[in-house]
Amino acid sequence: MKTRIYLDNAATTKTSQEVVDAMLPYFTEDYGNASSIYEIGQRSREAITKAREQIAQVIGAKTEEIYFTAGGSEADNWALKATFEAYEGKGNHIITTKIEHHAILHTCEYLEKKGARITYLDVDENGLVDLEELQKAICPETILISIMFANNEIGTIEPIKEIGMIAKEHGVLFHTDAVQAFGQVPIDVDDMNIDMLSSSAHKINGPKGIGFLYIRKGVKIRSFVHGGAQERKRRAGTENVPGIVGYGVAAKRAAETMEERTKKERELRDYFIQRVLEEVPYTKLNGDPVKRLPNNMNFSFRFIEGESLLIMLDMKGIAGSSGSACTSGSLDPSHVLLSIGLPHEIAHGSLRLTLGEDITKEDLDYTLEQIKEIVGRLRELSPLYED
Amino acid sequence: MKTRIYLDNAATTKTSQEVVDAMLPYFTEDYGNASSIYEIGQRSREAITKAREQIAQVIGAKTEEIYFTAGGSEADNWALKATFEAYEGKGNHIITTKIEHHAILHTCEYLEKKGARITYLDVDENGLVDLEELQKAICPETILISIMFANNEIGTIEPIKEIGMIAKEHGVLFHTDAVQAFGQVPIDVDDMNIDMLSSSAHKINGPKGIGFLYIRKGVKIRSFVHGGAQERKRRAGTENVPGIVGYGVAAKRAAETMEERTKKERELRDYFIQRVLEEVPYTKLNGDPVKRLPNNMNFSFRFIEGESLLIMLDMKGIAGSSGSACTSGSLDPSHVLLSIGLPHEIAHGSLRLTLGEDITKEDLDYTLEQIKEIVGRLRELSPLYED
Amino acid sequence: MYSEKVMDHFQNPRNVGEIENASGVGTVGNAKCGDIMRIYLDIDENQIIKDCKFKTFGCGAAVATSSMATELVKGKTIQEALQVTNKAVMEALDGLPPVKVHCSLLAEEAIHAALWDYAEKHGIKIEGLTKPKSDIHEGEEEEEEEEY
Amino acid sequence: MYSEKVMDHFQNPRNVGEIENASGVGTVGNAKCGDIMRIYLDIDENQIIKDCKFKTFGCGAAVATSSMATELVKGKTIQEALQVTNKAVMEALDGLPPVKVHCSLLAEEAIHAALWDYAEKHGIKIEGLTKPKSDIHEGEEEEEEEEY
Ligand SMILES: Cc1ncc(COP(=O)(O)O)c(C=O)c1O
Ligand SMILES: Cc1ncc(COP(=O)(O)O)c(C=O)c1O
Ligand code: FES
Ligand code: FES
Repeated sequence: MKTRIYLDNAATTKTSQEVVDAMLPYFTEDYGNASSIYEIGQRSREAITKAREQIAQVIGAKTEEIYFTAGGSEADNWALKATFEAYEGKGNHIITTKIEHHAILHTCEYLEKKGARITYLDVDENGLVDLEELQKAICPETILISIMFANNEIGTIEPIKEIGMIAKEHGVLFHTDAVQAFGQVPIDVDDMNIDMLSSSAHKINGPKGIGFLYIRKGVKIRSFVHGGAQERKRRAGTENVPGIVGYGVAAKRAAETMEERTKKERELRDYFIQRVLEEVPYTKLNGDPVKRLPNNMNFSFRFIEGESLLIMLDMKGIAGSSGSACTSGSLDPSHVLLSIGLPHEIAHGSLRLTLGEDITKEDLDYTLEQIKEIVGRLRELSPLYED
Repeated sequence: MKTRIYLDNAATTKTSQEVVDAMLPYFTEDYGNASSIYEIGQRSREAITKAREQIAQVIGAKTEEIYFTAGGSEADNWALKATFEAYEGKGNHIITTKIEHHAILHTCEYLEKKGARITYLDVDENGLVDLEELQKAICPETILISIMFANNEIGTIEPIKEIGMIAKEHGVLFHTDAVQAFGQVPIDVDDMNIDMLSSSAHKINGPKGIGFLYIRKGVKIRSFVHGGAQERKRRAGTENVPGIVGYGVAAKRAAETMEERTKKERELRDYFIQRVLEEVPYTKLNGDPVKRLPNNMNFSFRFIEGESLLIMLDMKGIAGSSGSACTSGSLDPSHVLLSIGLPHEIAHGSLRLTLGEDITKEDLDYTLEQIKEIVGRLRELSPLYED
Repeated sequence: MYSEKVMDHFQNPRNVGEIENASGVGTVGNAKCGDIMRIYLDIDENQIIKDCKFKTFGCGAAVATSSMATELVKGKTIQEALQVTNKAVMEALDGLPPVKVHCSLLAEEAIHAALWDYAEKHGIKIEGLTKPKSDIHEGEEEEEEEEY
Repeated sequence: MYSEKVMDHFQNPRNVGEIENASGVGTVGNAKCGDIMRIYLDIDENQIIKDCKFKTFGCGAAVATSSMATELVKGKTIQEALQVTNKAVMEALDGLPPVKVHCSLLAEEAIHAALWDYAEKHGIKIEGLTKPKSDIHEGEEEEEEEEY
């Protein structure tokens, strides 16, 4: 069965037709290398500059502070690894949280092998970091605080402005993984004292394989990919012009529609959350009920396991995702759900549904009916249920 | 004036319509995340597997030895940096050449700061490495030989099979930057004893922003981008599904048309080279006349400077490139042309023209007429000419 | 990702449920993925498995292998049932993805556990049956050939 | 990348050529980019520049700045010509890309070199003119604000 209701927009989104249309000429007409001097190359360069402007505007950055990468993971890797190298004179201590994306956590593990000392902050049962704990963790060797803007699993939005203020007071760089937040919540890098910020186009109806790292002017971060002089010599490689153009359009679109779109999403989200909690017994909402991405809904259904739920939903044409081990290639349950205190077997029975711009109330009503039936069936199967 | 004759296919190529058509469904229909369990995600996964097979076939590799990256530069960086880390127990010595792409050379400079010892082999006046010099350079600490398959400026094809044999005899890993060679000359990683190989889709009428690193099974190279479990845990980041699909189709196409296409290109190339050398005085062909990429032509016109030539060609609708300083963001003349022994001012007056599949004899005849006129005009302007 | 047979057994699992006063009950779990499988056996005086039921908290593969395993042991003698290895279950399901091999081991071990329970209750010894681990957690994943 | 004025002066450079028995000739080069510029001045007894020609081996900006610089000094007194700085040339051309600023410096220095040559030949001293470097190679690029 074809997917009819796509509720996994935190994993990736449909590239909007407008974005694809904007990209197309750069494949077969204006395909010149943007580093070239001739006219067809200059058209590529202009297109890149325009996209950079479109993106910079969304977060209140200067155009030349936006560095394109191949996605959010590369941006995260770059921010951490290159900061660690550039500031080794100052210290080796990095502060992050236990609920970061693997692009941050695995990079931190890698840096630990290279001599970094990492503090992984705890979060509370809603997924929020404790600002006092953060304060206490800072020491003279601290070179970087990297805390995600919003969590990809449970949707919790961290107190970024407050974190930025603390970082600034202590003269420590502040990086935020905004892959889930960019285009969903207002961001202002100056107001929030953000020094570096990662983002990825495919989360906001842009193309896959393109992202950016915002680097505030003055931050002495080295390049991550060495080679040609692209991206002000900081990130080598022939520019992915169609991808960049698509990203620019997607960013502009996301910013322009943000208010209206997220208002609608918040309403749908809260409507659905309320009905699920009321109509499906033994169910818990994960993440903060208020400080929450407008499109994120994450539930734990006790006694059942996530993958089974996902497959059955898929058979009904509904695409969702799970903190369940089985979907990620690893068998460990979601580190995020464990970090907010869920026991293993409850973490396993979780379901993340994330709204996209096309989702209607009817879609959610249908989804709820399916969930009710499937959860019922799976509980019948479960040896834990009657216990 | 719109570019009518695009002769810079070594810089980048037009994405062929067939490739774009293959990519399109993965933007707006099968846009699922390939790591997802549901049906729309599985379709992405299948598409990726198919592309991996298409590519593996071209170089005689196993499917699971192909790791997608964001392009040739990332592949080069990965091969060098991660090998250096993984084999530090064995040694710190890397052998490369003076004519590598900056993605290799600047990475080597970076590694030197990290404690690597790099031998940069000289090349002869045609750009060929000396196998005996290579032999002599190998020492017990040598962990990697990285020599490009074919040079991007002068088109010289290195004796890869012989280099592979030497590497194997000495138990040293062999990486080759095949960004210019992939799809242009036959490659067989087993026959040639290649352990790692870099490539980039946009050089063979595929999309920009996607490349791969071939890593032979058993090579203990670490990941470069840490995070999710994509690419067998070796390269994190949501897969660029349309890019990967486009790459697969482009690779398949390049392999299928290789014989016929390169035969035609070789004829055109040799026809044009001969006419230029005969009809434009004080002109020199750079690179090996025979061991040469089928689509590469590189000339030095004495007494004139490359950028001026390029701009004037552009005004006539012809896109070429130059080893000249001015085009690259750096002012230094091409390290490749200097390495084959050209004096500075001659290196400055060079022009690279690289054929694409649409170029006809008529295009080249027109180009020749323009070159003759422009070179004449610029020599009139030159204080060096009458000297 | 799953074969048609797996999907069939997952969607329409056979032998779901419990057996009251079962001759043997076995529960095993995998600490790593957190999944749990329980198998009930009804064994007659000729040591033939008359009935077999299961309850599973686990992934699609876990449900399907439970279902298939119960089908495979029903009507068999205890000795025959011992031959129902995870390989046999996987084959009967037309294979499983590598990361899901452990799920089929869960099924094998659950049957063994149920048989062990039966043997203990009846004070007998089943040849070739050793005390099953209640926790299946190692050695069952396909090894990644390299370290990263 | 270049303004329309630059392109105009590049495509139709003014004052190309040599002046036989010129009052002063100046040749300067940039070691880094390898470009060379030579300016010929014809200066009358009132120290007015009657004519000015150039030859340039260099990029588009080098040709255009040579052309514009010769236009700007023609008809001027020596003292006025000294005021034709690279900034003035750039402004007259509606600007240059940052990486091309040094090309305009080449033009300024070539004029200074020709004036110096004139002064030497005529045994006079031009106020405000110091011996120009024949090699323009440092300090002229826009500094990158950070190290990478
Ligand atoms: C020989 C060679 N290596 C590496 C690269 C880098 O490839 P990309 O620009 O796709 O990163 C190129 C082309 O730019 C090249 O010609
Ligand atoms: C919070 C967060 N960070 C980083 C990433 C990585 O982004 P990408 O997959 O585009 O590399 C993701 C999504 O996968 C994410 O949700
Ligand atoms: S039973 Fe553990 S993943 Fe299937
Ligand atoms: S004169 Fe040197 S680049 Fe223009």
